[in-house]
Amino acid sequence: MMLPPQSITPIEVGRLVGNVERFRNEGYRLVQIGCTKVADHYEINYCFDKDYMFEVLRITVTADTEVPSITGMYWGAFIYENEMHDLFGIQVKGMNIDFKGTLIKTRVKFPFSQAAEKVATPKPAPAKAEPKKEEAP
Amino acid sequence: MTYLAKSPWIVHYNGSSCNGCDIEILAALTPVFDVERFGIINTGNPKHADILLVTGSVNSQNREPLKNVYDQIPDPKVVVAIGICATSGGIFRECYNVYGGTDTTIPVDVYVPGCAARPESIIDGVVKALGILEEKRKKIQEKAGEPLKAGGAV
Amino acid sequence: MTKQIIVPFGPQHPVLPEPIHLDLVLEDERVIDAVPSIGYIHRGFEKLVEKREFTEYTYIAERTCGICSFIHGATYCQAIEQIMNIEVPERAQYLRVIWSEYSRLHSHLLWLGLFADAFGFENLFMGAWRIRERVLDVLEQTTGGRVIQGSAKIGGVRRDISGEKLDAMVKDLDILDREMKDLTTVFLEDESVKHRLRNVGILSREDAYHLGAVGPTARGSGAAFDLRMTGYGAYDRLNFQLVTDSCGDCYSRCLVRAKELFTSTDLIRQAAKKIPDGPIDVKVTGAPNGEFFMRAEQPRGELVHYVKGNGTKFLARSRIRTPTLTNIPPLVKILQGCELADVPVIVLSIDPCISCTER
Amino acid sequence: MVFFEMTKTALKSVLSKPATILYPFEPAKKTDLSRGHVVFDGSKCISCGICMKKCPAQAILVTKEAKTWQIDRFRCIVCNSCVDTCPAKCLSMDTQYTAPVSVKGVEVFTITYVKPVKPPADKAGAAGE
Repeated sequence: MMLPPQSITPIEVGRLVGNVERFRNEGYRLVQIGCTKVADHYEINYCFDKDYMFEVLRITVTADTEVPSITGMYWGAFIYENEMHDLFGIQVKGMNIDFKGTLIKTRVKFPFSQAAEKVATPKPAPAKAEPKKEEAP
Repeated sequence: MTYLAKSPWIVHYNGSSCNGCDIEILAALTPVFDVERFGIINTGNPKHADILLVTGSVNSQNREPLKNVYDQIPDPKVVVAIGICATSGGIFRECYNVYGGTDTTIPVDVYVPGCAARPESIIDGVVKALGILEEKRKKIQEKAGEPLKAGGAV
Repeated sequence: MTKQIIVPFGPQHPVLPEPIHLDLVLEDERVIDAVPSIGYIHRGFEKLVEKREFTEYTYIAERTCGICSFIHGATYCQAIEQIMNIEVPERAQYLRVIWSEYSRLHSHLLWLGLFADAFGFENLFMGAWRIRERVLDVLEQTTGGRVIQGSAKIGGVRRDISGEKLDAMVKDLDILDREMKDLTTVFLEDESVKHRLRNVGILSREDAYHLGAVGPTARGSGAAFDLRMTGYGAYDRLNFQLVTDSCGDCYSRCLVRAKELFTSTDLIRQAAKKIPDGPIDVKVTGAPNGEFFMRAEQPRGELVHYVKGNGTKFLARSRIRTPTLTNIPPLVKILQGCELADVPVIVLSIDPCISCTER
Repeated sequence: MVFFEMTKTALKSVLSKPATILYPFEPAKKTDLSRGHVVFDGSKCISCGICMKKCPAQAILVTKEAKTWQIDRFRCIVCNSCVDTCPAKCLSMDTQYTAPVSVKGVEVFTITYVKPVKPPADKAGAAGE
């Protein structure tokens, strides 16, 4: 069965808080906040759900944009916002619980905003260990 | 029924495992596999343990805790790496946060492959570890110049 | 004013099956605040989409979690199928339902056992895990793997279940039902268990809904939503009732999970009856171009697999929002005001799966 | 009633077979589908390298020149991907799991397949992927 296509509403960063407030007032629950790096900017998706109606708000920001926190409306959003900060380096302003980059400690700082090559641990040579046993079939 | 002369106690450390091997270790403790019939007890305290079971790969966060747990186990001690992630880093080897298998951090005595390692496999690994534990115990006693006692206190 | 002290709880703690760290702010025996810190299991494998082709990423998606492995795999596959417009054969959809429900049985029984262990009822723990082996046997007989099933595949499933095997499975379900009935009776009716769980860790419906609680954690507070109701896969052709309870304490969450066991066996019976003959997979060609948020119901609640493809064999992004991640804020709220001795039980009552959470 | 229930449970436990499998004195639980380890048949392998490409754990290394097929059992996640994709059907899944060891190593097998003179067309096509 194919599910209905999902609509994604792109909005400006400045209108984010107002839109989220509208969702909150209409009784939507926050499903998730997720970030994606596309070329040199970031897409942040805010997903809401009410009675299985799925809505997505999308803001597009650059690395140095400060994103307003929505923890005022959804207290639980801090977990996603901290995660976004730790993995992508997005600055979120006004979180209710700010871990200051210690929620997820990673070996590389902001791993998801780096190019694949830089993050990659050196690729181990494919199994070059001394052959332990030689078996003829 | 007794199968072994000694009752080795194990301590389980969860590295960055996917839970698959962890629940198989727990499954080995429960009725169907029941390793307690060997006198094996899963203890939470490393100072009580003889065998350290490690599941999951080592990442930047759990490297120090793992070393810490290892250091606290009294000699002689044996480390068993359970599952592919613990033996070599497995499918997550190339992730940015993963250092690799357990042997990148602490010496490993037995490698148990499998994804997830089966409870039977884990029992095999622990039994193998017991042999190594006994050898290590003998070595320590010889070094200390004590006469060897069969079944003496470890 | 009483002096406040901070007690670190975890990551390696005898009662915790998995590393989660909580800083508990205490006033005497009462918890005033809890600050979670995660990341002990963070591997960062979402980044692996840049190195593995999207077909092989299925195996990695499956290894997000060893408890609900099949559902992770199947949900990821469904996300790709939605983007690529692949119509999955009917039989495969039913098989996915069957395996998903077996995974749910396996997960809930596992959780009941661990929960019993957390409140100190060792016998019940062993009992639950003995019954669970029955479920694992079926999973192994049909997929080849005990905990990592590995039978999901983009475009269908990798293995078929024969007619005789299905009949045998349905017959086996009766024994399973009987054993689970005995087990859950203890959980739900034993006085000492009730004493331990009633009125502990109360989460109101309002809080549950707006803090983002999902799955049994939300349903135990009366927030009735279950993604299976949206009818993905073959769920729209099967009948089932939502299990909810309105109290919102640990007992309610336990009750919801205990009753869901029987919903699952019922769903398997229905699926086994209705399953049509036919192929189990379709050939997949090309690469995904587009994005989709696939939502599915995991034993712990709503799971979101977001996949963004760019028309190449390598995906642009895969994001996995697991139920435990979104259950953490409600957990923090529940912990505020509870007693220190209840912390292990409360933490377990949301069924935390840390390896999912941290990916 | 409670007493009656208890007696029932006790009787059931006494009369039923123990749940425990006395492994290693009894054989391990296994099914026909159990994924244990990958078995390689060198007489059928056409050195196409598809298994190497499709292995999500990069455990397999096929060298055409040296005519060897090697697998690192300590990387292999026994996912069955190579068995499913092998065009020459030279790989199969055995139900016996790999035994624990103290020293890690890779297993090297020799490819003994000789390309038949006739009919060459379809084999070459499969190898070219």
